[in-house]
Amino acid sequence: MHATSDLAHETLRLIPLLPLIGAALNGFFGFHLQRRFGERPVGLIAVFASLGAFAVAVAAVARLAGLPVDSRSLVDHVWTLFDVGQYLDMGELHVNLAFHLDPLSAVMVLVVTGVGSLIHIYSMGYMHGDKSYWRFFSYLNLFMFAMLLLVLGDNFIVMFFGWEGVGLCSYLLIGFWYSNRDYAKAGMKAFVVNRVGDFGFLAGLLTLVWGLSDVARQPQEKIRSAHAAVIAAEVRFDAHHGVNAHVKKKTYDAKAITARSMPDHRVVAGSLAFRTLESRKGELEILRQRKLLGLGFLTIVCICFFIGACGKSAQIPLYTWLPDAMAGPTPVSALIHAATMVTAGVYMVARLNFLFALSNGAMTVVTVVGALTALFAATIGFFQYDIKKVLAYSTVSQLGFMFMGVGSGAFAMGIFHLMTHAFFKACLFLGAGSIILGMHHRQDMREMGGIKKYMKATWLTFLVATVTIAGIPPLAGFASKDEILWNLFRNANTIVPGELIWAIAWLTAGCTAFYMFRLYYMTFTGDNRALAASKHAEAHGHGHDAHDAHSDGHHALTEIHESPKTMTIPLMILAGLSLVAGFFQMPFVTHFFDAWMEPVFRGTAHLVQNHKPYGHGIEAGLAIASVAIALVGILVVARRFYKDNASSVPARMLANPRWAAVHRVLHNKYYVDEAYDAAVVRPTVQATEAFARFDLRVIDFLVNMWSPIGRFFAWVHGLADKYVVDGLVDALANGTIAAGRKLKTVQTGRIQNYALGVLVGVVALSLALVAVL
Amino acid sequence: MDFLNEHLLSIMVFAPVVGMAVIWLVAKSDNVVKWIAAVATAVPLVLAVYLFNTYDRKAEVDPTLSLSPAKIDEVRSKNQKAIIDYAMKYNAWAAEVRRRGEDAAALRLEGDEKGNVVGIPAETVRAWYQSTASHDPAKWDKRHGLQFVERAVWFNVQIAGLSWAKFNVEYFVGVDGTSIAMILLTALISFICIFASWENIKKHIKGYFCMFLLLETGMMGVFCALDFFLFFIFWDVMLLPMYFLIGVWGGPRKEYAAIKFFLYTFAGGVLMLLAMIAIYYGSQSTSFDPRYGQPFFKLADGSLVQHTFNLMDLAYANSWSTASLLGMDFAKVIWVALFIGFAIKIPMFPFHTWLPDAHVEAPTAISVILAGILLKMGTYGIFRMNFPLFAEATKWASGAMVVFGAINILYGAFCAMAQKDLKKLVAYSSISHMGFCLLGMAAVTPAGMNGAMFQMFNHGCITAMLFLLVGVIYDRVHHRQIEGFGGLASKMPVYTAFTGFAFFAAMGLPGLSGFISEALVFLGAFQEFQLATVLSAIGIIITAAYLLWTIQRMFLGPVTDRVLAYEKEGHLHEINLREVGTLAPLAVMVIVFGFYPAPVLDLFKSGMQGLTTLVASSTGIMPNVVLAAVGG
Amino acid sequence: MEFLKVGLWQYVVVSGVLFSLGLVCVATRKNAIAVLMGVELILNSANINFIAFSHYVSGAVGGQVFTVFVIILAAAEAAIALAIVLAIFNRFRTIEGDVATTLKE
Amino acid sequence: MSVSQSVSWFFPELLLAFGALAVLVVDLLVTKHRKKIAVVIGGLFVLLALLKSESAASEHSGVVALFSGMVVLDPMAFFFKLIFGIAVLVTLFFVYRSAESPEANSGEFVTLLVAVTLGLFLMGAASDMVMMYLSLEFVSLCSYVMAGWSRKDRRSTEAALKYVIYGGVASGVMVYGMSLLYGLTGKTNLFEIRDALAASAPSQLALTLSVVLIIAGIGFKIAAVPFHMWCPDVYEGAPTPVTAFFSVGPKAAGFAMMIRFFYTTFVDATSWGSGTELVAVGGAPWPLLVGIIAAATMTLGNFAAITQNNLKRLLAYSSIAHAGYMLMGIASMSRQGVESVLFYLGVYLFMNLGAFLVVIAIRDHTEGEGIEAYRGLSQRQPFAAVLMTVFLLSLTGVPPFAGFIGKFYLFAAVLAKGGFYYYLLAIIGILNSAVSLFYYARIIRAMFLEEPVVRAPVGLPLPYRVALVALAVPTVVLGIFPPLLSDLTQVSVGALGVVTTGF
Repeated sequence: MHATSDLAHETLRLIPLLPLIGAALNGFFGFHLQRRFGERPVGLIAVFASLGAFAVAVAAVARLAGLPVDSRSLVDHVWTLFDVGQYLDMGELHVNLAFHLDPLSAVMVLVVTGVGSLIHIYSMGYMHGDKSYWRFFSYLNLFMFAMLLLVLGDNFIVMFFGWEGVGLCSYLLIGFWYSNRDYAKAGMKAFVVNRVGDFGFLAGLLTLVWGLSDVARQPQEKIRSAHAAVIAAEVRFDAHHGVNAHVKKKTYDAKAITARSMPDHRVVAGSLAFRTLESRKGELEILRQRKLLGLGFLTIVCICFFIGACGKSAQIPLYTWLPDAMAGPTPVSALIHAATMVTAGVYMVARLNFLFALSNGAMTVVTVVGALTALFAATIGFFQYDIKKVLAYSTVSQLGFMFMGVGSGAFAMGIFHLMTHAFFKACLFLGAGSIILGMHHRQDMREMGGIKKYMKATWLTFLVATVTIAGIPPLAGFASKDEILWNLFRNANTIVPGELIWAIAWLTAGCTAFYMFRLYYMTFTGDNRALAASKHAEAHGHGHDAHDAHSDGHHALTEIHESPKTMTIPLMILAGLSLVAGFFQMPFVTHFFDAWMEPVFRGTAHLVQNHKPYGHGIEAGLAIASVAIALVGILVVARRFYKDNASSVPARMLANPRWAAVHRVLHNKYYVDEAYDAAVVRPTVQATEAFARFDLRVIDFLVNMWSPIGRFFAWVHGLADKYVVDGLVDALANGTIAAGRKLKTVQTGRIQNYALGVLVGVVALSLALVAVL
Repeated sequence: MDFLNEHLLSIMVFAPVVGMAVIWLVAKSDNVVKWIAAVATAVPLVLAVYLFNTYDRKAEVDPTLSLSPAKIDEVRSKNQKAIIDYAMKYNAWAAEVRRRGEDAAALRLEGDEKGNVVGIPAETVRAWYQSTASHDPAKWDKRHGLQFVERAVWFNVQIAGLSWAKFNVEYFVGVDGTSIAMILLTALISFICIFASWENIKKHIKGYFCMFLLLETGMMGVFCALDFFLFFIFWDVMLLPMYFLIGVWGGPRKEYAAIKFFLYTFAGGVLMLLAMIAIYYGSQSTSFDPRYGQPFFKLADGSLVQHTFNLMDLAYANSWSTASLLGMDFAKVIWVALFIGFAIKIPMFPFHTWLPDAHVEAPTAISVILAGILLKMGTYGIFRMNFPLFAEATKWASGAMVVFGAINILYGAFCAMAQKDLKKLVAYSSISHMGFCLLGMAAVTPAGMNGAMFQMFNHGCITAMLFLLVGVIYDRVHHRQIEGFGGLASKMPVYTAFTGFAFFAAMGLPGLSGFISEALVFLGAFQEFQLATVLSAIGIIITAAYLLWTIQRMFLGPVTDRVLAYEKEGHLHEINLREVGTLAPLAVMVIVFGFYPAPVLDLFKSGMQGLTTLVASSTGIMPNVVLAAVGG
Repeated sequence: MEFLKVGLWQYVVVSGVLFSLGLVCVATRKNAIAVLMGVELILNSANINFIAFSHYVSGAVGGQVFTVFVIILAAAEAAIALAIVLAIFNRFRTIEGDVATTLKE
Repeated sequence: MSVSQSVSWFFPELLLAFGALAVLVVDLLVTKHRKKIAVVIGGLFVLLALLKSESAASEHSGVVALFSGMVVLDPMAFFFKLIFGIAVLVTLFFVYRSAESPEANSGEFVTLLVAVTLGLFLMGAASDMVMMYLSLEFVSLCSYVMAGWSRKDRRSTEAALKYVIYGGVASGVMVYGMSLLYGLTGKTNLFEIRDALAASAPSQLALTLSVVLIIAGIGFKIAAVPFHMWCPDVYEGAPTPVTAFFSVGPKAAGFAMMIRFFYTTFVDATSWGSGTELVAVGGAPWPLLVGIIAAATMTLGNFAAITQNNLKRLLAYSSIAHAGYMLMGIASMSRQGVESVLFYLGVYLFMNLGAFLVVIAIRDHTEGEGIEAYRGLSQRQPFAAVLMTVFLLSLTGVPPFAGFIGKFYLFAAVLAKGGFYYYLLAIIGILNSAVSLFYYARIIRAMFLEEPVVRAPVGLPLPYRVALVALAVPTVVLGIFPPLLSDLTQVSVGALGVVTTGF
């Protein structure tokens, strides 16, 4: 439907291009720049590349917003990537390198460039003094480029460019300090696990294209009638339900729509552009009715895509890489592993809403996996000591929320949570980075405490973000989370009852408040333990240096200082955004975000059935419930940690063996890594070795065996040569000599038997000859 | 310039061998030898780039000219039934004359003038000629996707007593898009490899470069030849220099590797030879001449012949005279024979074991040539022979091809992961990647075939980089054991960057050219073979795993004591300018074609169009445009 | 008494038997001279054939001419063969131990 | 044609006969250290005979039967004369240069060589069983003596003994076969026999038996299995120049005889000119027999060659194998088959003599015939090593050398025939040529890949170089432009079988 009203907007390509130029400049010349002119030009190139992209993006979004609601779509076609088979009806494929800006990608672009720019600025402070400063900014810009490809991509292929590109940058940045073997391994793990997800993405894409090209061979009339049926359903829905009352109602003439929006399937058959795919309602409808492996065809497709999303967005079962990814510099964790890249999966599901909405099965899978991941990761977050690990599990958990949102059909709300999460989680991570820098690269919370006193700005912004994530109104976290909870509760999309999933999500919200405030208390309140320990050590001389083992050989901590302005200003901006972003879409108050997104998800509105007859009273009740459980979580922590924040875990709890066991399991992350290692990694390695052995010992052996076989034949013949041929001749010679010596003429040789055979044969032949003559 | 345009391909093919002659006869000092070799390879490179630029990508291909023979027969027979009736009458008369013992040769000559006597009105003959004019087999040109054609009768041996049944071979070279991609690759990699051998080859320098140039002529010839016999000659010409290049300048087990390579390839060649002869005698033109009472092919000099080696004739103007061979389907038997011949070169499981040995023992530049070009000949051969000549058999065998493709991908990847020797790892990765070509072409969908061709090109660039990089580190420390390194990134950052780049390219990272081809292959293959394609797609996980694991072990982590020792001994200097110079062009191509593959993909269009139409029409799917054109 | 009447087939049988004997001789004798004698037998069996066929089948003298040539050539061959045998005898007589195995590899 | 008329066409042969005597006389006249003049004179006569044959061949275009059909003068006979002439001239060159050559009696040896040339000329032209037998024996008798020439060398004497014994038996058996054929048809002239066979089909059993026996005789000359047993020993034992000659001259003559015998006797005359497939006469299953022999010959030859370390012996077995390939062409019973055999013989002449020339050169210098003498030859004598490689690769059948084209023609002829039996034959042939790669490659490997035992360079006198190049040039050129030879072979085959009776 939107396909007809696309506007060309050639500046779109600048958005990814600017960071790419920045990355190239720093990549090729950064080393020399840094050596000759210091860090500043390097950092500035990167920051301006990013800011430039942000500026262009803002301009583009402004243009987009200026368009009528129904034609908010800007397209920039750069060139054709591939275009094969246009001379045949079957299997044609036309893919462009093209960018597409619509309300959905507009949100993403703004988040990516905006938050990204802040983090670039922050990094100038954070990475100060690193000898590979240039490399860091080059990678960071490259990441921006890839992420922008991902969100701006007009089709699957361009999206996949970005999809893999961000994976690559994630790999490079996690292993940024590559001389640490564990860091390098974490990068590799991230990439390989993501590849598993990519496999899912690819499988989904292949299945979808297969199905579409197969359907395209169906008679036109069939597709046409299916298309008309869908349009009719849309019109019926809008006429009768009109849930989004704030959207201006339109009157539809079903026939006119059918005539107008029915795409010529020959023209678009091979296009992988989202816009065109979305407009192929007839084909999709036919596909929806198909079965594959006993499941709905589109269910399979969507689940495959969702596997890809799981990989990128760290959902069960592919989440294990994200906590390890905290090996990278903290701005990286903020940008890639909290605000942007990991949300790509959510973005993809939202982008493919026209597919997911067609399959309740897939929606259920998305929601359930999201719910389980949210709870699972939140519980792991309870007892982690590394400040970044806690935040990492928190991210996994929050991503689960987003998936619950998009899975329950509230695509816009999932994206809204994505946005708010980007603000507060980036703030949290950057705050953590500030603390880590202040604590001279200490990350263990057991060494922290009392930072409130030393780092005012950090403390304040961190507190705001913590409250936000805990879901206290009217902050952004509350707004987005409550919208998701409400949509979960009333949704009828999923096969699993929405209320049950709501319960899980509600529980998770409590858990979130718990572990976040545990973190807050352990870090900011009380006295600083590392400082105390080093003072203690100083007092007792050098003998106790070994005691300082857990600080990883750092020098003793003598002072904690606030971070420079380049770091605190971004923190403040993000905290501010956390405070206000909720008002884009505050329950009962504003619906701006929903309205903005409406054109994107309009096509699926009639499919998404989150319309259980619950009234506003229940909605309010649920909101109160979610705030209540957050408060409970906070109170529990406050009771435990406010005074005694030194002990990582309440001693009383460990005293109880049952609680101790729980603690052990949670602290060890349910032993999932170990299980994977045993179940997947080691068998794979063993399999590869088995293959190599097979190659060497079987295949190559078979090949080499030909040589002995040949030689054997030769040897046999050699024997024949020696004993039969030469034997004959030698016998002759011998016989002659013997005759010469003894003048005896009669000697029979050993080849008599052979000769007898000849004799018999010849006589028989002679007689036969006589007979016939 | 006209001369250049008319003989471009010949100059390209024979420039290296001229260089070889000059080296052999003239060059005295090693440096002169090297520079002559560089010039001799630069000439084809310049011409290849010229070719790449001037090739008319927009040339219209006449869809009717790439019809399957069966279809042509069908259409023809409708219009020309009458002519054939006349011709049969003529034949009967001719047989009668022959029985009476008159000289057969004279009879045929008379037949020319006596057309009317035996009852064929002259007008009919003229009309018939006009009807065949649109399909004049003597002209293969742009309408068939061919450009820069050079065609002459090489030899036309008369078989005694049968003045028109000739044994003919043509010097027929020409290019379509596929060939150009391969030619460009060959020229570039050969040129690069001269410089990759610059300092590494220390003994018998003259012999080395002579063999190298001879090899290049063979490779160029294979990609240009459009006559099967010519193709075969060039194919086998490569064998010998390769044998020596591995056997003389190779590593410790060079004899074993060289002999293994030689025997494998020769065995493949022998199969191809048999198939080639069978094809020759099985060929039967779809053009029919009542004067001769037999179908004929037309040679470049206009003489008519019964059989031909001309690949274009065989593909587009031919219907096999034999339906069966020893009770089996003729096309299928020959298809399999040809396929095995080519599969050895690819190399396809289970004919692959020569590859790791040959690679490990060969000097760097030769490994590069092997992986970058020679392997492509297998797939190129399948495109050039199996597909157009036996379209139906191709369809019949595509299932098996897919299975082998999937096995190649997975098997190669698994084996690569377990390798301890870096070069062997790269060799196995080649096996894995060539599986994509098989997979793509087997699907016989436009996407799959384009993908397979593009994969040939891309893998050529990428794997060349990989082998060059292996050579760089080997030149420094004289071993290639992955375990022997660790933390190299701190000591050789630029080398690390290049290796990382090449590895990611091999992984098929989007934005690098390998991705486009792999994606096309997957998209194309999945249309036809879902399970095998999905299984193959698992290969991308394994590939990432083993390549990253290798990076991890060699480059990342703390610097190991051994590497420190190398550094102390002064071996571990950073990659030098010459080496960067060999890698950079390839890297640039990988990036450019990763984002902007059109220049190469457009090349394939003209050639691919005919091929796909042919295969598709043989399976009963007749594109409407074609049907309209032939009036069917 | 019919079989006593000498006809073609008697000649052929004689020649066949002679040929067989010649072959046996060639095959079983170790002595070169004996082998040569076997060859003579074979040649003569052919001669008998030629003459018999010349008379009974052809009627022309072709076969008889052939026979004359065979006889002449047999003599020439025998001369050369004997010379070689002599040479070998001369050569090896002086050598003790294993003989004439030089060519065995 | 009357005898006197016939004599006028018979000048080449007469020249050779005279030449043999002249050499003998000159040898008696000159002093001991100028014996080599005999070689030159012999060579001159052979050359003259060749030129004379050429002019005779160009004088008449068709086919001439001489001496009441004893011999024919046709293009094929001329083709073979060319081959024999070149082979003998090259052998004379070997004799002139080789350290191994029979110095002391070179005059007599050259006499023999010239005489044997006469025998070969007759073999190539014989069209009567009498002449077939006579010429074959002529060649054989001379060969026995040549094989045993080095009387001081026990190997040589031993070789002569083996040769004479096997040769005697084989020719005896052949004569017996001929007598049977005579009995069946009453004729000795091949053309007459053909007509007789066409007129009334004789007993198949008897005909087959006679064919088998005649094949034994001819098979002995071309060393086809199972009549090959003399071959390796004689090749190894005889002086190398003689071996080189044996591997080409008598072998080619044997093929000439075989072609003429089978393709005139058992093929319908009219079908030769008709432009259709050849039509069989008489019904003897000779293509099958020859095909089986071909398969056995090449298989045995190749497999036996694998284990050989002595190069002369190796080449002996390889020449057996090559005979097998060529027999394949004869078995195909088609014009193309014959033509391919002729082509192959022409190519084989150059490549095999070339290989032998290298062996002689190396032997002269290193006294070694074993493969170890060739180790590292590329460093000791690169020129010889490169050319040896050319010859060996051509023998293997690798493009672009002439051997490839030759083999290609052979296989093409067989495959063109079609049918299970011929496909099988072709596949056996192809597999065999793959096997042959093993031992040829072994020599190449020794020359190029292995380190020499002795490092000293090996000298190669200029005449050797010239001769090697002279042999290598056709080996390469015919590979690139085969019509140079195939035009000739085509003409040669064209007139085969055309002569009818009534001389």
